[in-house]
Amino acid sequence: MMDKFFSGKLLFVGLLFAGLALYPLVASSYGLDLVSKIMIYAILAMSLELLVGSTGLVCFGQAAFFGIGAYIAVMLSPESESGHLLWLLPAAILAAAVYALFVGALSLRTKGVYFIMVTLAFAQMAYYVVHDTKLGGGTDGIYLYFKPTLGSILDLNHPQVLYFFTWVFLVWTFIFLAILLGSHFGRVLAGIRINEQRMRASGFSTYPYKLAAFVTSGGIAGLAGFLFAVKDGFVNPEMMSWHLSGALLIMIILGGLGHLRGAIIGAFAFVFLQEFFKSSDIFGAFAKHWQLGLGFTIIACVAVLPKGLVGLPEVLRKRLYGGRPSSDAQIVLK
Amino acid sequence: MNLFKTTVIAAAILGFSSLSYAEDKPLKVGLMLPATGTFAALGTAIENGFKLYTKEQGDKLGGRAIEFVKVDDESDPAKATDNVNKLIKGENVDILVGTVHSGVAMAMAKAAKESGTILIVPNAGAQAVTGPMCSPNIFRSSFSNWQPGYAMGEVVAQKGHKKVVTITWKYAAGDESVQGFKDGFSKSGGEVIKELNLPFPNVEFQALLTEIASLKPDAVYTFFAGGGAVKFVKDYKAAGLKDSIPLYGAGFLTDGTLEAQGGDGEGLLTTLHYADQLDNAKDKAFRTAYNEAYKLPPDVYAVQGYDAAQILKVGLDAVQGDVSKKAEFAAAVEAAKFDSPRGEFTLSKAHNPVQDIYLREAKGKENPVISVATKALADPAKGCAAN
Amino acid sequence: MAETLLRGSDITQRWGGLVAVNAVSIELERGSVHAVIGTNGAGKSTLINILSGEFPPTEGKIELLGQEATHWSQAKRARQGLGRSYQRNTIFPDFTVFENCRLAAQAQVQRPWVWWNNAQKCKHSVTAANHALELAGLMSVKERFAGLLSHGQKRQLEIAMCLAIQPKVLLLDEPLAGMGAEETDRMLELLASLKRDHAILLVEHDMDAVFRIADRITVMVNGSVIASDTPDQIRVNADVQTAYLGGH
Amino acid sequence: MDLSIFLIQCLNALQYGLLLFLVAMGLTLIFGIMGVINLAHGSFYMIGAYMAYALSPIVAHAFGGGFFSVLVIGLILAVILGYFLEWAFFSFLYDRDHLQQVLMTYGLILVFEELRSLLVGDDVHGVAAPEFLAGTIPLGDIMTYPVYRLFISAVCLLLALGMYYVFTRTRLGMMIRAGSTNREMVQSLGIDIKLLYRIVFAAGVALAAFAGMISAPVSTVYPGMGSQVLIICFVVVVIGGIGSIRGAFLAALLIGFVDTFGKVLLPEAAGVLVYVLMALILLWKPDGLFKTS
Repeated sequence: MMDKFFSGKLLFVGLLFAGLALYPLVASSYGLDLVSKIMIYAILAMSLELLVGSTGLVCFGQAAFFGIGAYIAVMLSPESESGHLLWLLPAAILAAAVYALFVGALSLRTKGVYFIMVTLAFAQMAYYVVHDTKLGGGTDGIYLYFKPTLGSILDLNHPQVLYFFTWVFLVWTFIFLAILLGSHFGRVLAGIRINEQRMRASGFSTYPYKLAAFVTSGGIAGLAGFLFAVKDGFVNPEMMSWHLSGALLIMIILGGLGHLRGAIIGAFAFVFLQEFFKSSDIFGAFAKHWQLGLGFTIIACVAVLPKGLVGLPEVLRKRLYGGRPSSDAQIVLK
Repeated sequence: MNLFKTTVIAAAILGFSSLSYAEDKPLKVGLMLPATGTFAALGTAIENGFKLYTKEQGDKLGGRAIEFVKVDDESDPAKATDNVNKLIKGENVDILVGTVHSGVAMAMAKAAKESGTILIVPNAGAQAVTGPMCSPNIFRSSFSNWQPGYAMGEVVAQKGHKKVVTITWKYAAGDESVQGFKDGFSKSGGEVIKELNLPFPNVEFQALLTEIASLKPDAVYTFFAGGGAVKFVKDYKAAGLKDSIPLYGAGFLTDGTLEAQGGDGEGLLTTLHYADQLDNAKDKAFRTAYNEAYKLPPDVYAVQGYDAAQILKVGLDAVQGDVSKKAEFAAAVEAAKFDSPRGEFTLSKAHNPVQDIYLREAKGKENPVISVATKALADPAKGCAAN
Repeated sequence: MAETLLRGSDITQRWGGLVAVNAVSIELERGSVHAVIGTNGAGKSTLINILSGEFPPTEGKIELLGQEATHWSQAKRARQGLGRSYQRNTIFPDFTVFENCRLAAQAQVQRPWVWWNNAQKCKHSVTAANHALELAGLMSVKERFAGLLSHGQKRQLEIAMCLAIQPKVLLLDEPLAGMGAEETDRMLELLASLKRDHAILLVEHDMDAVFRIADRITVMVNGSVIASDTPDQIRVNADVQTAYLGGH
Repeated sequence: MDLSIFLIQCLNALQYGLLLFLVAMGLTLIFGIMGVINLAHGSFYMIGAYMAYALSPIVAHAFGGGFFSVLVIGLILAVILGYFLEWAFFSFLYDRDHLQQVLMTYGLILVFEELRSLLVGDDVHGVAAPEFLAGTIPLGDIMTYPVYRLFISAVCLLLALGMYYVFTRTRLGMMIRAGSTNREMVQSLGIDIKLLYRIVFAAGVALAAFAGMISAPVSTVYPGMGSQVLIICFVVVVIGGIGSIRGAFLAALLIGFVDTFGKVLLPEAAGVLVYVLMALILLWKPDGLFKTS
């Protein structure tokens, strides 16, 4: 039973990644763009899932790390030629991770809702620094005129290349986090999420573990920010606003907390729902009021899908085969 | 909607829609305007103005029928690139029109510059759009933030004010407007003694009003729009400053906000490229037509939308609807004189309107013109290679 | 004389003006069960929290295995061989019984930087977990989710998780709370078997059980120790009778 | 800055702080007692403000008008709305993860914002203050101060005292406080916790809407006004210590002062000051200024 369930999940993720890899064969250039964006969001959502779903740290400032990664990518790029990928990418990740180290070191002193708010506060600080100073072009944002290159091997100006570049990082992030969560480190995070007191009593100094998770998460968010900057060639302070941090939380809750694939599913579902309700071909003039449909859908999801979209198969199974009780317990292997 | 359209959508999502439109195919115009959020009303006015003109032209421009595709940009720059790509790549629009928010317009300008799609900006006054980002295929039917500010600088100097305090939100539009004011004002010997700022979109003005009272300047120049403009004018009056320290502003201070200001805006002097009671036939006809079509009085945003369509028509006529002839399109637009409700204007080499800026005085719910503050004012277009 | 594994000397804890624990000294020896009894609010739980390192005492000194440990963190004490259980279960209901113990055992060989190795393959923690489960008699329910266990089994698991870190000292906070007679017997058996290798501090309300198993009993009233002696002596101690047993 | 200007700035700070407290009060109630992170709080505030705008012609037609009759009718409607919302959207969520409630309130924000757009449109509106409060009083040599702002401050103070009284002196307040610390215990005492929560939620919504209504004449009414106050409300509640009326009061005043003097003395950093303040306070006191036990 367990094995079947596990392999089912693995199959799902494998198919998803394979589907994404094949998508460019049929994609329009807009579709390619859209899915590239969603994949970046998915990476970002997974970085948040590491904190929220896996460690139980509800961070309300993930957009800051995302924005820092993006801004560093743009600001370190030379103005009249392409920067080198092997230097810009690590720099973006490192910058985001360093800020995460600073934020984490301080905010992890607090707990619960207070933690949520302190992370928000630090994100707002980063936001106002780029918003109110000329440092990063102010409110209008700044352009990345030349996309980074890797010698002549990789030309990110081609949407397909950029797409696969993003895809590789999506798959890498998923595999990295999946392995990480199964490792010593990941198991400790899981323990901290459920009962930090017990973890300390067992002999784990939980603070460094949480901090390490925070920094890792910040670094991955920085990676996503880098990809976003390269994709759009334009960064703006709104990338760091709390609206994005909030939307990310919504994505992972919608997808299903506690599951890595939930973050990916959530990112796709959230963006697709938006696109769906915004489509004037389907809703005509009412598409202007797309938020109404999105809002009601989210409410409906909360009502019928307590475990998020990840729990959908289970709910369907119950509907179809009657209320066969399923094990209430979470799955150990993610 | 009908089944056909749904199929088209499905095809577009799946990616089979790279059909190219022949000349007899309708001209696809992508409207990227805010439909939700703070600027929603502005987006509607622009769309109305644009459609009024195309309707007057029999729903055809340059010999081609027009099909609109709309995207709500939410005034969110973080989503701007995706939204504009949806129109350029997803819908393969021939023409791009938008938007209100400067940050979003910046992203649109970049995408338009890269793809070569013709972009007409019907509001956003960011200088970069017709500055460093200027491009043969990017046009603006509105203004640059600098323009009304500069004109007001001259006016305030003429009124004999020597020391002025400026107050605005700390964002690009505010900074640029204040810069324009300073250019115009200091050229005539005035001095800006303090520039007050507050974080966008904070509307708690009391502290800064008190600061103004303590500085006792000859006059105050301000740039606010929408809800902030309403509140600022009301607070300024309530603080008793309106009678002791005259307030001048860029026109958005009293445009579409007078009713909400409930009389507190009465008598305010503002500068803008449009005004009520302009003595020109085009404006009268425009107002009547707009009122009939939408049961609403038009505003400056509607005019900008209307003129965006005019610019498009001139360009398309010159190339017989073939949008690939960008050079001819641009040349025709640059050579043209536009008969706008605001009065005649032309486009500069950087494609920003060269236009009269009016001095207006708020009366009741209107901003009737007093005089022309500056004739045929052109934006300096710093950083534009075409300039 | 048996070996003293944990020694607390003159431990005092003040919360503002309130003295929760007043100059308490206690010694735990290998091979003996030392019970601390007292009414609610007598300071037993505070004492156990201080000994295990949840927070430092206002005054006093703690020695663990002969080393000065007053300012050690709780985690460090645990790694050095101090295990504790809680009054309320602190098990991980979403994990299997085995994983509960394995995770606890992992604390002894922390290698968080080895992110590529699956934790289930960690030999040390698997062995230690199995050993602990065996001791606690939970091998039969090893693969069950901890949240689905009976109350008694959950309490046993709580102890098993303490054992998984291979401690030398055990601090047990009311391990018998809420248990039926049969479950209590099993738990006492377990404690008796653990006594040989461990020093055990037992805070417990069940007097019968305490007198059955304890080698030494300390009685606390209002934060102070009023008596500390063998069970037989405590039974006849006049102070204890008036202050505590009499008050029943 | 001479003394008179300094004093006027202090008045500004005080007044702004009280306004913040008014808006944040409903949030601290729902947040502190029910543990619901209510993102839709800003929407309730927005609903209140729009009611002040939209109801006044209707009320004027039916009852001959008056700011206070609008206020009363708006309040009643808000209580009904809150009661209904709790029943329809929250009552089944209490056993679930708290983040589910976040998702729910997020959905509600979107719905309310669009309903507002559908019903009232996207224009900016002003709301007139009642006639007898519309005047100003002179302050210093050239400034005046609007009476209505002083009126708001007075209302805030009264409400603060009233809440304090209800919480510490009445049976309902006792039940509410008990319910916030221990649900099971309250239930075992025979108190209908479901009803209690419904009342608290309705009261929270009513407070937010009331804040919106009463501040509409000074804040004006515009789309997106709800999300603007939301974050600052959370800051107030968190700095003060969740669920603490006293703490929220103090935090609101603190923010009022920091914001007011920040704008004047440190304009470059005005946007970030409040957040620096929050971070510092929480690092110093990780549970806010007044932790409710």
